[in-house]
Amino acid sequence: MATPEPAAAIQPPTPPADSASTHEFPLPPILQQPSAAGPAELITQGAEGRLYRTSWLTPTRPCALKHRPSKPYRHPTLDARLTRHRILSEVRILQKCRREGVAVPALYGIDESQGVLSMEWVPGRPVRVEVNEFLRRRAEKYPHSDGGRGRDEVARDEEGAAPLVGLMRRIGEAVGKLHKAGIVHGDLTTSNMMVRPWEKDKGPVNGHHADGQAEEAEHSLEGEIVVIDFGLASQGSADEDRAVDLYVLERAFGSTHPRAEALFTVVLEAYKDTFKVAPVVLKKLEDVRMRGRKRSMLG
Amino acid sequence: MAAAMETDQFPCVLTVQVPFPTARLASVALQSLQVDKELSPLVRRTFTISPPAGDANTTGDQDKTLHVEYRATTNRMLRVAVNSFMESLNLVIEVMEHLDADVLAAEAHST
Amino acid sequence: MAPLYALGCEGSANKLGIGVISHDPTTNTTRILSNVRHTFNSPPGTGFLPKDTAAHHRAHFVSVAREALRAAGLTDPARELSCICYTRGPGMGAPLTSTAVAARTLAALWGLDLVGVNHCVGHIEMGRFITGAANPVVLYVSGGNTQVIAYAEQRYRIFGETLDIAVGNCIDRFARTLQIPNDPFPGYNVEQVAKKAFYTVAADRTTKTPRDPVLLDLPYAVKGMDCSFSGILGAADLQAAQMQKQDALLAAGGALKEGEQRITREDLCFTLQEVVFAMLVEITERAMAHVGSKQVLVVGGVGCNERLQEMMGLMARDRGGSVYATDERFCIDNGIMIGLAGLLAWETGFRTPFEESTCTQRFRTDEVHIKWRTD
Amino acid sequence: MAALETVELEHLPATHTVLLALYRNVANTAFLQEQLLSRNADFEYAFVDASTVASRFQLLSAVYKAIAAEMAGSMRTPNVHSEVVVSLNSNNNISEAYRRYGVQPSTKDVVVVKVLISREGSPSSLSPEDVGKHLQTHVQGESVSCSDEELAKVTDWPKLRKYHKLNGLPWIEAIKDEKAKKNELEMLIISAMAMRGT
Repeated sequence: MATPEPAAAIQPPTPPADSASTHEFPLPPILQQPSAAGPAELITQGAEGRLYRTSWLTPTRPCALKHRPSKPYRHPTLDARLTRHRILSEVRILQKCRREGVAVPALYGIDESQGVLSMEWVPGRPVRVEVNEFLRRRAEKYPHSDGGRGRDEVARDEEGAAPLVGLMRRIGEAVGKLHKAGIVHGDLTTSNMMVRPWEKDKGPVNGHHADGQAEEAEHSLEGEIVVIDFGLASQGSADEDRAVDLYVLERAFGSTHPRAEALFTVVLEAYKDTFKVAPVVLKKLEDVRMRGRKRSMLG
Repeated sequence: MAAAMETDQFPCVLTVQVPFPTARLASVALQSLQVDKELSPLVRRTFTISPPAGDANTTGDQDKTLHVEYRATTNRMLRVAVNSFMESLNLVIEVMEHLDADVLAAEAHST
Repeated sequence: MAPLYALGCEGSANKLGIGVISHDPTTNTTRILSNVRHTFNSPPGTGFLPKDTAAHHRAHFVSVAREALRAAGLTDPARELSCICYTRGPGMGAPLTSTAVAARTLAALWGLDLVGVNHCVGHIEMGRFITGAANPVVLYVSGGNTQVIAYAEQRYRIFGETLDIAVGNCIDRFARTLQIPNDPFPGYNVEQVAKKAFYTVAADRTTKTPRDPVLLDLPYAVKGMDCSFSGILGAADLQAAQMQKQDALLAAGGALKEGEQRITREDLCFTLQEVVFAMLVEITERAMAHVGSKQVLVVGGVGCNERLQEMMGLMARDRGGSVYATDERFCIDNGIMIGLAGLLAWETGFRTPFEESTCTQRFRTDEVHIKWRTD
Repeated sequence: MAALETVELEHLPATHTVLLALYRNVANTAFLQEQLLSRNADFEYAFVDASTVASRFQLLSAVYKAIAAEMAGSMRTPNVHSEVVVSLNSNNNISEAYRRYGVQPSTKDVVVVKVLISREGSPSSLSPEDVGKHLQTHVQGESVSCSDEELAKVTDWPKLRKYHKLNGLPWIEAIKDEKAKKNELEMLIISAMAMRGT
């Protein structure tokens, strides 16, 4: 092939240099005050805000403190408006859930001008961690080959699957209860659900607490499902929104726990019995699955 | 029978014959123009390359005429479809005229 | 192995762009040899119609293509090029088809392979090449598209997108409301008007006094990873109508009501940009947090906007990363982006047979198998 | 005898000192209320009707909220002590809050909250000892520890449930264990208090 005479190439613009990767985040004012429990621990850093573990009023009472820092890119008026609006929306939803008996963290304090929301620290571990631990223990216990299938799915009726099936049922009930209360979560994943060990002497808000299970709760998938992080939640009872909630959870579950994907039907079965229009929502879920949430787009 | 149905439902017919200097160019035009489907179900279209009508006896590079037959349910549909075809045809011919390899080579040689 | 050359033809909207690009698969070096563009601008207050835009592309194809060849120094494209790349979609049907007809003719004349290219993938590959961003979260914003994209397993996956109209469409239509000219493009002119919100000019036009722009009341519509612009456009149009009422009232010697905010074109344009760009930055940040990326690449015509780039930069800085943006030569629809994405596909063996070389108005970014990326 | 307690609160600047006391069977509640109504500067206290306090945690939540408002300059009442009283409410009605949670002539048991504030250049003129003596002189009641145990003895739950609109929640009634039920109610009250003013 002949090589063409090269014309003067257009020079691309200079790419920017990466800014310092060790960027220090300013703490909200409340966390700059003294604390006998020691400095707050940064738990997660999402796009919306940062979650700290700190103490509330006394050093022994742990607290989840969510900070929505002001965004330097936003116009200050818009930033203040949004931060305030979102904090207030989140607290109203949390309070509505609590009044309706949906297990969510209790509110401790709100400072909407600083974008700070302090909540009860939910003990236990995220469903994601619990399920993965369960699957790991199962793989250790039954180190049989998977026959080259590359995947070793948990069957519903297999030996030892009962705790996981039970957990899935409680997840379905928790989501149903949430929807029944008129709340759509907006970001349901197994990271946004905690397994709170059953408390001694306390009836569960949801689930099937059998007596005497408290001691063995750890690592047994036993516990109450507590839904957390209502940063993207909204109030509403549209079947479509509820179905999208389930769809997001289904997708998240499938990608996070592919080996337990088949058990997701248990979540939906339990959900179906939680409130009157749940079957309609499940029908809608089929439509949402078909179109894959996203619309086909015109160019 | 089928042809009769076709004539019944698509009574408005127009045939365009486009003679090209070479069979190659006629074939290029055919390839470029026949890909896009006619969007309206009220219009049918066929493309063929053959000698010009009434010139069937000549031999050699005779297959250099593009025959396009448009059939439509109404004259209006026919006009819209043929107009659109003519616009595309015009573009194809213009590209041939100014961008064919020999044209570019001749220009490169003369400069 | 010598570098490979491709001609790219883009005509999915009101720009006809043709260019020549080279890529050397052994060294993975890319070179732009020419990048020619001709834009169809409709008069102020109007948008471009598919029929007129297609006629524009047909009228200018030959001259633009010849200029692209001349600037690249190609005299024997049949031997010099590997393939002819054209935009398969998404975009407006008639303009897409007119460009495809011409591209097919070139491929047939020169005996070359045809490669149909996804317009969005073209933008992404061009942006990656120009900025050197290896694996960024991509914000693709134009008159027809608004998507937040991240690469995973040989697909460009859409994390968030508009639920109704594209952000560029929102800005362009608002420019029409205010009779802001379409030349060179409406978004650019809106940006210039917005900049004027930062100062007042004395009546004799000799002195400028700095002022704080007024953020007017427009809705903010982010829903999870997605956003919506039609409600904002509607609210901005209402504000513009209110402004015209104020204009008439003041011209007639009247006075505004006590406490009524005087609405100006400058503050309106400023506010529209502040609100819609904040939404875009927010959904981009969400995607970055989700995939753990620190790089963000902005592509598409709206990506030229300096305020958007600045806001994106502030966000990226807070995440310890940076924003990669290009200028109007590469951001705005062009032929070389189609040439580059097409050539990369061609190198992996991809061809578009003639009989399948159609166009499609709907063509999702995540439908394309990105075979040339193995990361 | 349980003396005045100095409470260390988390995330509280050193400029603020919180003092707490609980008095049972107070004989001169009318006098105490009168001092507040006449704005007697020597009686800058929050005198809270102890029967409206669910727990020490709930009480301290109100105290913290009041101090936060004081520091942010966003108080809705004249001082941090009146702010403590309204912070116990879950709605924005200030006079109702004084009536419900503040000391009344009919009040039997009283929680006293005192916040000492040192400002730059003007340290608090009072010491905890001064406050303790002052209370001992003027509050005619039996001083007990302001503990959950003591508070639980005087909490009027039906009243609290009415004040915080916590009746008619079937799931609450379904909780059999009294302690668990009270805990849920307490959390609902604290959440509602946190939301007041938003």
